[in-house]
Amino acid sequence: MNKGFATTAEAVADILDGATVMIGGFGGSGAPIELIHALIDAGPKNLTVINNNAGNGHVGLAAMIEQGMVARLICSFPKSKDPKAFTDRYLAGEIELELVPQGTLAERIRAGGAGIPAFYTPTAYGTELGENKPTAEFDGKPYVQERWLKADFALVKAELGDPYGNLTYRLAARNFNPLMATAAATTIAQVSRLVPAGGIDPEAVVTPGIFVNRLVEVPNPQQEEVLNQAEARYP
Amino acid sequence: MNKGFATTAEAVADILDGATVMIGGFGGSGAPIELIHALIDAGPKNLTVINNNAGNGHVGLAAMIEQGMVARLICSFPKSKDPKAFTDRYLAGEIELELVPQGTLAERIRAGGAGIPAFYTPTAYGTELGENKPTAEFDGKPYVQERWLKADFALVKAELGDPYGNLTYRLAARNFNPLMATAAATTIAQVSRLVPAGGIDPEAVVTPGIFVNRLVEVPNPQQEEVLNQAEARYP
Amino acid sequence: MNIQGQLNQEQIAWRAAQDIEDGAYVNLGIGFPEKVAAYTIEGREPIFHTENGVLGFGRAPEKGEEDWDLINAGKKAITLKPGAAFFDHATSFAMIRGGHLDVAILGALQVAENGDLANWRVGDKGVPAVGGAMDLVNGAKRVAVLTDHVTRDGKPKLVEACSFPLTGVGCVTRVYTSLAVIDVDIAHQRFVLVEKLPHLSMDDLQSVTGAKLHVEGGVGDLEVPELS
Amino acid sequence: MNIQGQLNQEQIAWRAAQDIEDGAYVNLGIGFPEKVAAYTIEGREPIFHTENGVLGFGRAPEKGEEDWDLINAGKKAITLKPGAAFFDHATSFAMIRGGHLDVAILGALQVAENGDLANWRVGDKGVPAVGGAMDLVNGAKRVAVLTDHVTRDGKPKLVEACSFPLTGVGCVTRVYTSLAVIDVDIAHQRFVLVEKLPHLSMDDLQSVTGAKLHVEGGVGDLEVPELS
Repeated sequence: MNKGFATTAEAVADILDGATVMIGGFGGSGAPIELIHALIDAGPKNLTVINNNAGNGHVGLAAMIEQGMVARLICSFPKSKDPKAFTDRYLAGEIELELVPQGTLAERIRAGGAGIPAFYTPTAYGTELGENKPTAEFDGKPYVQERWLKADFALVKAELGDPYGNLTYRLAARNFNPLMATAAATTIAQVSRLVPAGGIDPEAVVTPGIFVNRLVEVPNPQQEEVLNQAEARYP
Repeated sequence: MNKGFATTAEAVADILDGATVMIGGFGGSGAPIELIHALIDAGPKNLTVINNNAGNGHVGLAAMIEQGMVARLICSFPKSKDPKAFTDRYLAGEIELELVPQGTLAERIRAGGAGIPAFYTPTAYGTELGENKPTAEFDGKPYVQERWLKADFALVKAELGDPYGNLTYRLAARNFNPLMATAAATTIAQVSRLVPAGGIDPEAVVTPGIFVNRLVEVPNPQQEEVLNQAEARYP
Repeated sequence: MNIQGQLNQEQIAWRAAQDIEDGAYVNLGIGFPEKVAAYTIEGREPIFHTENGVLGFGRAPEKGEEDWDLINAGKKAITLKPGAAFFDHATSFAMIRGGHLDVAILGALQVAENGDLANWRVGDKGVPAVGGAMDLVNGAKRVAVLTDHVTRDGKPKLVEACSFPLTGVGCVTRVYTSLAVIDVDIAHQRFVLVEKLPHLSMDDLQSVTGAKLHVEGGVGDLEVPELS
Repeated sequence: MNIQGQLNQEQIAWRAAQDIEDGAYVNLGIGFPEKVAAYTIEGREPIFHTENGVLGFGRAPEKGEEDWDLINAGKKAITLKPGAAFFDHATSFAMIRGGHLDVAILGALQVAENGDLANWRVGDKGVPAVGGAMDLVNGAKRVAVLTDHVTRDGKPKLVEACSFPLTGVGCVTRVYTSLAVIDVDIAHQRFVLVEKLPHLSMDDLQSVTGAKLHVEGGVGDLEVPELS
């Protein structure tokens, strides 16, 4: 068993026009910058992207948006220090936005990975984000029905990976990454260090390899926040 | 912050008649034997117990059942090598059984902990375990609606614990323990080793302390399987 | 109305901090509510939760010492205290939605006397963003709001009914403002005044409040140290 | 009917093992299906999953070397292979229900030509127990059954409609029996014969099968080594 790919370019080569792509991370923490930049090089268009945010500055997801690759974004918080890439296109009507409360976004992705087609949550009941959704009462309290989210691909950033696809994450870079890894037909992980089988304590595995299809080692990965402080642009 | 209790007896002292109690473990793996035996000493009656099984031999959950403490059991597999304790009472009509498919049991407990009052699963659709439950179709496929499970108390077995209630588990003894820890009003954990704050790597925590109310250190805990091989009985 | 001696944000945060119990699990909203942590009462140890998967974080690191994989929901760098834990987003919102958090403290555009909160969107213009606010108001055991008592142009923020889009219905239980501490009696849909600035008359306070202030028993003095 | 040369359980398990791809994620039911692991084809490396939260386990330990915290769903002691992982029960069934398992192999009381499976309960008597079977049959990409072709008293186990309580509807895609390998064409609700013991006539096989066996293209010889 070896899920390793030699380059980020090879790992994302079959993400084509119209694909739905989950991208891990919360802001820059846990954002798989190198996979995103490889996807920008490949250049598919008309993508639906699922991410908590909408990018910051001119690298990573913001750069994908600037390149006109994203037709639709599903996220909870499309604002950042420098949200110009998204804001301009959104206000120009060039990108569609589905705004989802953060916990509902997380749970919908988890449901997609766990084979739960729908669930009920109190979140957004009585608000405009709960409008036009089925509601139900349980034990006298009203809830909104929410549907699972799945994707064709997930791009995630992990710390350690082994050839079986087992992953660990660094600090708070965990966030959406383990959820998205479960909810895509093909999950592609960039790992800071690829270790041999047995190199991760089975008790320390956060994402079991069954959820991961491809791995690329990216030592010393770039950090979106640091790139933005340096006013970096991609490409 | 110190959630530590000196003895198992003190930790379970307020579990009273009629309480709903989740008990972790899968068979003997991860079964909190010392907490269960302390509960037998305390002797509350008319309990509803949620566990994957129904005990084995004459220790642990089987002993609780023999003592007549359990009025109702919610489980997936009430059979074992020596299931006499449960079988006799069940066939005599002295104990009520709610049989739940194992994955649905796990998900209902997780839902209880996560504030999800109901969800849909394909499991049990078209079978007698899906009868009399609401059904719905999503994307052309039929599903059964299942409700969350919550408890007054959860008894769990962990490996390491710190004063904040953070827990790790040993090998496959994890199973239902982390789920049940989230779904009870009061979660009581027996830990093989209580370490100081900072003694568990924050990345290695499996159950964050917010889910745990009480901790008791039980070094070298007993293993149900080993007790049964020795034909042990409790009390 | 020109009100003298209104509390500033630091002082409002200080007052909110007085109500946080030892050992409470607390989520502080981005921005203004984050200030509450700095005023934790000596001897109490609340545990701070952030949506992006950290329990038990502490102060911001020194400049230059930031690790950008270790941030809070406001994307600011943080540090850890002993006993901290990391977890994924689904687990983080299981803590919120599942009722495990003791207190969530948020900012507000408007709070209504029935406990409704509007704090995520002013109107139809611009880019909407909601984050975790809608989950927090439906999940935490106690939902408190920090806010100036009126808007910059003098309009009441405590109202009979929210005119801005709602974040949640019947969820806010206490409001800490620049003039008063006010409980929301959700069952009876009314504001109950708990404390007010001592020099402020009931009439003056009522005149800048958009719904009736009820009094039950006495009204305390809102006394806060000088802070800036 | 007295059938000569029926396959024993080891041989049925051997045949099922031939269809397991390299790298497949596989869950083997308690008991008989567990035998499949021993016949893994040289050079292939399936990864075995067990409901109680282990991926990548290997053979049973030597007697006396058991660690009873390290067991499979049948509560038997196991060992780990390099690259193994532990996880909780919700994650374990997310793998199952979420369609991440490639193959689930189970035993059967009855399999119907529409793919229905009955394998958890004979009637209303005794203590019912279901375990993870209902989740497995609704989740794995491929659900295969290992079974004797007929019951001990000679009744067909492959039937037009199950008379025992169902485990799942329209879920079984292949059946490995002591006489044949049979696909279930769920869309058209029919059994399609893939292989049969070479010495067995179609009529003989049909006579011990409770629903019509269809043939599409050719029927292969079910050839299995001597095993016991």
